[in-house]
Formats: sequence, structure tokens, C-alpha cells
Amino acid sequence: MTETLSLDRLAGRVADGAVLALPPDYSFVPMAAVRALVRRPVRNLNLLTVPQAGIAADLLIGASCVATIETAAVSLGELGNAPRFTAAVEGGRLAIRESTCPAIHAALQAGEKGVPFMPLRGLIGSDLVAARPDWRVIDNPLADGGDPIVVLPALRPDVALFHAPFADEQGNVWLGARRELVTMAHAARETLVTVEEVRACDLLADDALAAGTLPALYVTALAEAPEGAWPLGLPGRYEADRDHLAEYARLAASEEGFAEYCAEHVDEDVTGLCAAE
Amino acid sequence: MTETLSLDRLAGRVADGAVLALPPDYSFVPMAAVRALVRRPVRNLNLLTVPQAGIAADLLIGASCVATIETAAVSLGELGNAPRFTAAVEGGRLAIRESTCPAIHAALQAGEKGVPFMPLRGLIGSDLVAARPDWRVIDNPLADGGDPIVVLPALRPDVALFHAPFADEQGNVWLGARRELVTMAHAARETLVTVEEVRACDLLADDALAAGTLPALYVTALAEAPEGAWPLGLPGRYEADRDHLAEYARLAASEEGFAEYCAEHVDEDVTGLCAAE
Amino acid sequence: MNPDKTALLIETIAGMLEGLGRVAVGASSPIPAAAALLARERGGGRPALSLLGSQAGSDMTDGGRELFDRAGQGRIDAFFLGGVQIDGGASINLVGTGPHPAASKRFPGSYGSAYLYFVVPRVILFRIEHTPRTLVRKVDFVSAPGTSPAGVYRPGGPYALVTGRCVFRFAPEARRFRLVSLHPGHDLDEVRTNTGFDFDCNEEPPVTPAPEPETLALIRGPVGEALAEVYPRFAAGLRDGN
Amino acid sequence: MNPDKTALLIETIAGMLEGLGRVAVGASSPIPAAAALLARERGGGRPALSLLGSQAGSDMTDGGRELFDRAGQGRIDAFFLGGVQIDGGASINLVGTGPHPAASKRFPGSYGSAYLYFVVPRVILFRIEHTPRTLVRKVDFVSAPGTSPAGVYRPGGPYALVTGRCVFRFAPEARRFRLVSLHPGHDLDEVRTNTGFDFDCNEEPPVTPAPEPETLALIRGPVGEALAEVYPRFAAGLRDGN
Repeated sequence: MTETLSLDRLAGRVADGAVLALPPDYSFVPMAAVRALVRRPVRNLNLLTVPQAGIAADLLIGASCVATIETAAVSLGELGNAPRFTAAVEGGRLAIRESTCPAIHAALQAGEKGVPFMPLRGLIGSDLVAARPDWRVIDNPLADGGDPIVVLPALRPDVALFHAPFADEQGNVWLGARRELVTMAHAARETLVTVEEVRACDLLADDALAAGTLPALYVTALAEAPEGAWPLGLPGRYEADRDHLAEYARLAASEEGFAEYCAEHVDEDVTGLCAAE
Repeated sequence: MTETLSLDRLAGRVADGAVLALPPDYSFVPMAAVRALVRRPVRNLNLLTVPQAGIAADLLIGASCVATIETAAVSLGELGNAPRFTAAVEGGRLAIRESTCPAIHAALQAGEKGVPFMPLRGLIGSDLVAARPDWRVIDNPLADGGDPIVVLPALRPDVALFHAPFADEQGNVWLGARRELVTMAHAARETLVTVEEVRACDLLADDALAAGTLPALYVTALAEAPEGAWPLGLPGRYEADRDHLAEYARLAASEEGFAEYCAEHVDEDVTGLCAAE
Repeated sequence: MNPDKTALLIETIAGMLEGLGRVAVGASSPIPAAAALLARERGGGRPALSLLGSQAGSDMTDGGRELFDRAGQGRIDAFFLGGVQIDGGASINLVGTGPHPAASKRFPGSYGSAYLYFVVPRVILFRIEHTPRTLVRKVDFVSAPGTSPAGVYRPGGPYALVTGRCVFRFAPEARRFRLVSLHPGHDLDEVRTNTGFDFDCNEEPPVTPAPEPETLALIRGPVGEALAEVYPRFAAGLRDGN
Repeated sequence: MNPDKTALLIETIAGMLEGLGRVAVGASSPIPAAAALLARERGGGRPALSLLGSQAGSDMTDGGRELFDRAGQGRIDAFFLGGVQIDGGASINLVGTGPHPAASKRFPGSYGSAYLYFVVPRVILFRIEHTPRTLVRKVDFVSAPGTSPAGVYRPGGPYALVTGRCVFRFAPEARRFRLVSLHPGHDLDEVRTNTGFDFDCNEEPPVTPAPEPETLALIRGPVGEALAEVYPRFAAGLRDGN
């Protein structure tokens, strides 16, 4: 059964040292929950970005919550490189498992299907292959030799965490066409979701909504977090707060600035939700 | 660009000898198009049932349209075995590529991803493996030996054919949660779709509908075919015509009865749509 | 089948599902579906169910592969399989009798058995017809084997075989069935005569317990109601007690 | 960048997309996106486009993997890649400079390049900064190699490299770039000085043709309008001609 928790309790469900899967900036990013993780603070996370990440990963890295990251890219997009990620890698303080977008998607599909690996074209000759001893180049077993192909081990994150527009009271979560989150949840051992609101309805009973619904089976726990993607946008609901993101980029350029940013925007629960429990 | 054709023209797009993928009876079965294929008549089809089939496959087999079938099962469900399929296999007139539901899904996902194969657990020790020389048992390349696993070659059907509740004028097709059809269309070289109706809207512009929409990119051609799943039902729209299906089961038990059924229900286009072109 | 026998089978299977987290039931399986609904009714919502072929009972939104993916993820604790033939090693045949591929008698095909039998921890075999034709020494075609050699990935496999005459449990170490109870009105000689394979058993096997009145009330009430969407005629029979 | 140069680059890239069926453009790529829109405008709807990061311009409904799956299916004819470093063999580096993993300068990461570069037939490399720092003899980290040994599945690869100074085409047999035109105001010596790798070229390379007035009108009109959803500031600049 899906539990409904306060935001801070939800964040409490992410164990120190967990493999934590997070969505990309164009998807449904759980920023309120990420701030709650920083406040806690969670430690030694092994982040998996699906397939890339932005401010969410940068914030966790800057706050010393992250031990390793598996990613195709971390960036603030038009606002430039992710400053805390960049500093941590350049300073040798963050172990990075280099990947590429389709490899992360394919490895999660392997996790979703319960198979130990997934083949993927491309990759051969990239230094990624050398950087990933867990990837193997094999001979395509269905060819007559001479057709090398990479196989990727399945990914099964301990926790998938994302934000969604709404859920119903049974714990079914509406994700629309954001199916990378569906795969993430299928592959993960536990899935924690923040939502703008819980609605009194049955998402699976409506043909149109069911098509974009993650069934409650996969949802370990839910928390309400209005504007939970802020300062990122929630496509179709609200726009990104570009001024705030620019302020983050400016402040996070230095360690002191990052501390200042956290003091102002992270250390206090601006949503007030944990107090409401 | 997606073309809009008459039903018979759409059926004309399925070449003799094509590998034709069809949905299972619980999904969106293109019965009107199947009757049009029998009328044509198409010949030497290599059917791929995704993953099983019922009356659609039985009709094509009974009408001598099918050379081979790759399937996890063909059955009329509560109405018993599929009589023309059964007779054709027992009479040695139909070459059968035995499969199992998840193998067909996984091999289509390989086709969808452009990888040459997909691994799948289970299967080992089943006579399916012996019956499928194109499947291989390999040692899991990520284990240290002693972990046998089957790899299945990718499936890329020449044509995927199904029926859907509606499409928009751009050729986007709404499939709801029937995602086996999405994978089928992604994996297929061409996709032909009949719909209850074409609506003047943009399915991709609506968040809720987009989640269940197959983009026009994958849709080679469309035809309107109201009640195009009859005598099967279209979930959420109309129920199966159980009396008619029972009549089919009764008549198709013999070759003569099958001919009688076709004369009455297939040989004439009961929808009248081809005349309307 | 008489209503007492139907209720007995539902009760027997429901007992095997107690305490599980999630049970899936394939299409065209009214008795297993009723048993799963009964178990859920008694368990206060547990096990959760996925009923294939049901709109209201299905919570799948990722297409036909989702059941198999869930099973691969370890999210399905029990499933049901039948068999044109079932043998003493719990291998099942859903394809046909006689030499393959030119079967002397063809059946629909293996469905998902060749996979689910390996990955679902508790697979319950269910076949009402209990004759030497259905329960054979060795199946003509192995849709899915009952056991696998060491080294083959197999978290799942056969748990029990429920027929119209008796209940067998499968002993994976011995790779044999053991008769655990005879349905009321059936005896061991009759079962031996009608079973094509050897099996273990006590000299005086107990009788399969008949359902209590409270259970019958549940079957006629909420179970029948929930079943009506997918199996209207079967559910009507349950509720009328016939 | 001055508006003439922007329009020149848009025109140059658009010319490479003519006649193709479908072009995809990654996020944060306003000039390639404008070029793709221009090509579509001239081609009467062809090539079809998928603009990542755009709601209106994206027709993906299968999540983040769909772009890659489409490319694997052969449904994407052209794509754009950049590079912190690009070398003379068309290998690209999006990861960082200096020894890996303790990069002296870290960049975001390889994104989808290590895959798309292999399967998209016409990959256009685009990097405005044309200096010995960006165009190097050999990249420090190969995010994606420019060419592959025989036997490696590779229906795709580099087609051209467009910079702020010139246009190179890639010759797969020679595994080298060939300079095909110099942008107005740039000369060969300057390009040689600013390019860290050897390349082929004629003695007097032609000048990259500037867009015709009709093209400029399209860029300021429908192209700018379509671009405004994803790149509002860039589109405003286009429409004002600055």
C-alpha cells in the first residue's frame, strides 16, 4: 500500500548510501524533496541521473550528500556548467561513473525486465568503455563473429525519486508522457514521489488518464509538495523561475556563495510542510 | 506524412509475403482490415502475433493467407481452440514458430531499440528453445561463467496493423494504455492503422491525450473503419459481439462452415467503406 | 461442476495465497480468480491482485509486457498455470500431443508459461480434468520444465497441483509431487488409476477441508460481485450456489 | 555574434539538411534549431523535426529514450553535436580537458553522443569557437570517435564541421576534414593558425555564400516565430535582425 507522508518523512526514507535515481531537468524534478534531503542531511548517496541532471544533483553535491554519480551529463543548461559538480570533479571529491543517455535508459530497461544486461550499439571506441569496467564488449552471439557490441549491466536503483502533477488517493501517480519516470520506477526497488496535489479520484478508472499513470504498486510513499519542482518548472503547470536559477548559478560558483544560497533557500523549509505534519 | 486511405487501399499496402504483426484479442484488433485482407486476398503472410491472437489470425489462416506464424498462442479464449489454426497445424499446412509472450515483447523491444538481440530469463529446458534455432543459449557475459541465458533476435515486422479509437488529422493515433501497440509500431518498418474516427484536433497538444498517443511519424497510413474491431470489442467503446463470435467458432469448426461464414461476413464489405472512396 | 466442488477448489487455492503480497491471474481462469479474490477478502486487501482480461481488476498501464516485467522484478508472488499435459516432474505442455511440430492434437500454445514458471516463486498448477490423459509420466512437449539444473536462474517454480480429485504439493528436492489431500468422495486407488505419474503420499491422506459457512458467504457475496465483470456467467453461478 | 554571421550559419547548416526526411535537434542549440526550421520552411514541411526541450516541437511520447530508439530504428537522418574539443579525426570530447577522471577542466558529460554519432547518418558538428583550444590534434577524452574500424556497426557518423570561421566536410575514407568554404571576412592563414589539426583544402577556397534576402525574410519571419517557444531571447534577436 502506498503511504502518504510529510515531505521530511519522505526524504527520511532515502537511506544514507542509497543508489538514488533522479529525473533530468526537462522532466518532473523533485526539488522540494531534494532540499529536504539536504536539510536532513543525507550522506554518501550514489546518484543515478536519468539520464542527465541539473540543479538537483548540483545542490546535493554542493551540500556533500553525494559519494558517486553515474551520469551522461550534469549541467545548468543555458546557465552554463553545474558549478558544484564541476568543482567536486575537478577537486577529486566526487567519483564519477561516466555514461551516455541511451546507456542509462537501456540499463534501466534491463532492470525493469529483470534481465542481467542489455546490449547497445555505438560506444565502441569511446573512452567511456575504458572508464566503465562493468561494461563489456562481446561478439554479437547471433552473428558469425566479427560484430562487436557493448553489453551494459542492469540498473536497479534503491530509490527513484521524482515530482508529479497529481496522484489519486490509492497512490496512483499521473506522469503523462514522462515515461522515463515510469521505467525508473519499474526498475527501482522503492519509489518516492512528491505531488502538487492528491486528488479524490481513481486515475486507473479513466481511459485517458490511465495511459499516463504509474500504478500505485510501484509507489512506496507519497508526499504533497505544492510547487515541488520550484525553481524548475513543471511542464504544463508552471514555468521555471529563471531569475532564481540565475541567482543559483551566480552564487554556487563559489563555495561561500553556495553556503549563502543554502542558508537562504534550503536550510529553512520554505514550504512549511514539515511543520504541518 | 501519414496518408489517409480507404480500408481496401490500406489493406493493399500489406505486401504478399510480408511479416505482419497483429495485436492480441484483448487489445485493439483491426478486424475490418483483416476482412479486407481476406477479400483481396493477401497471400503468404508471415504472421507475428503480439504476443497471442484469436479470430483475426484464425480468419487469415482459414482463408489461406498465411504461410507461417510466430506466436505464443492462438485461441478463441472461452470459445475454445482456434479451429482453422488448429486444423492447419495438425494438417501440416502452417509452419509455426513457437514462442512465449515475454519473448515476443522482448524481441520487439530489441527491434524498437535497434539492437540485434535481447536477453530473457526462463526458457532454458523448454522445448521452445529446441524449436527455435534462431534463439541462442549463451553464458551471461557479465557473470563469471555458469549462468546460461537465452538471447532472442530482434523482431522488426514489415507491417504492424491495428485498430484504434481515434486519430487526429496529422496522423497521430490515440492508443491509451495499449502500449504493446506502441512498441509494435516503433519496431515495425511500416504501420497501418484503422480508426473509429479522425478528429479535428492535435493529440500531441493535449497533455492528457499525448500520454496515450502514437506520434504520426510511425504511422504510414490510416483508414477510417467505424466499428472496425467488430465482432471483437473495443475496450471503453463497445463490447464484443459474443453471439457472432460463438457463430464463428461453430462454423469455423469445419472447412465448409468456414467458407459459409466468409461468404456471409467477409466476402462482401459489410462496412461499405471501399465504395465510398 | 457442482457448486460444492467449485467452492472447495476456491477455498483450497485461496489457502495457498494467504500472506502473499501480490497475485496475478491469467485470462480464462475463473476459479483461480475467485480464489485470489477470496484470499484478498480475508486478508483485508492482501494479497493485491492483477486480474488479466479485467478492466477494473487490472492496474497495468505499460502494455502487454508489464505482467512479465513485474514478474521479472520480483513483484508477483503467485501465478497459475494449467496444461494440456502435466507430468510427474511438474513440466507442463500447452502446445499439443504427439510429435512436434506436426502435432496429432494441437492446442493454443505456451503463452507466458516458459517464462513465468521460472520467475514467479509460487506457481500453482490447476487442472480439473484428472485422468491419465492429462497427468502423464512425461509431457510430449515441454512448454515449461518443472525443475531446472543447478546454475539456471530460477527463483520460481511449481508449488502445488490442484485437480478435480485431489491436491498435490511439489517437493523441489525430490522433484516429485506428494499427494496432500483427497477431495471429499475420492479415494487413493481412484487417484492412482487416473494419474499417469508416480507420486509420494501417506497411506491415509486427509480429506481436503470443505469451506466454512463464512467462506461460502464470502464466495457468494463480495467474491462473486467482484468476479462478475470478467466472468459474468461463472459469477452468477457462484452467487446462486450452482 | 552579429546578425549577419548568425544568418550565415543558419543558412549554411540548413543547406546540409535539404531533402532529408527527419532531423532532430538537441537542447540548447538555437542555431541548429533555426537551420532545421529554415530547411523545413523551404522544403514544404520536409524534413520533419523533433526539437528537444520544446513542448510544441517535440512529438515524443515514450519518454527520454524515444529519441535514441528512433535513431536506432533509422528514423533520424541528421543530428548536431558539439564538443569542448573536436579533433582532426572528428572525434569529440564533451567530458573535460586534462587526464580523466581528475580533469583539469570538467565539462558536463557525453550526453547521447557516444551513441548518436554511430547511428545517425548525417551528424553535423557545430562549434562557433574556432581556436587551437577547441579544434585540437587529438581530444583528451573520446566521448565519441569520429570513425570506427571495419566490423563495428556504424551506419552514422560525421558529415561536416561548421565553426565561426569556416565550413569543413568530413571525408570518411581519408578520415580527415576538408575545408570547403571560408566565412566572409576570414582567410585560410587565420584558419590554419587557429586549427590544431591538419586538414585538406584547395588553394583558394570559396567564400561561404551569404543568405539571399528571401532567406533572411524567412529567418526573421516564420523561423523566428517557431523558435520563440524554446529560445525566446534568441528568436527575438533574429526577428530584430540583431
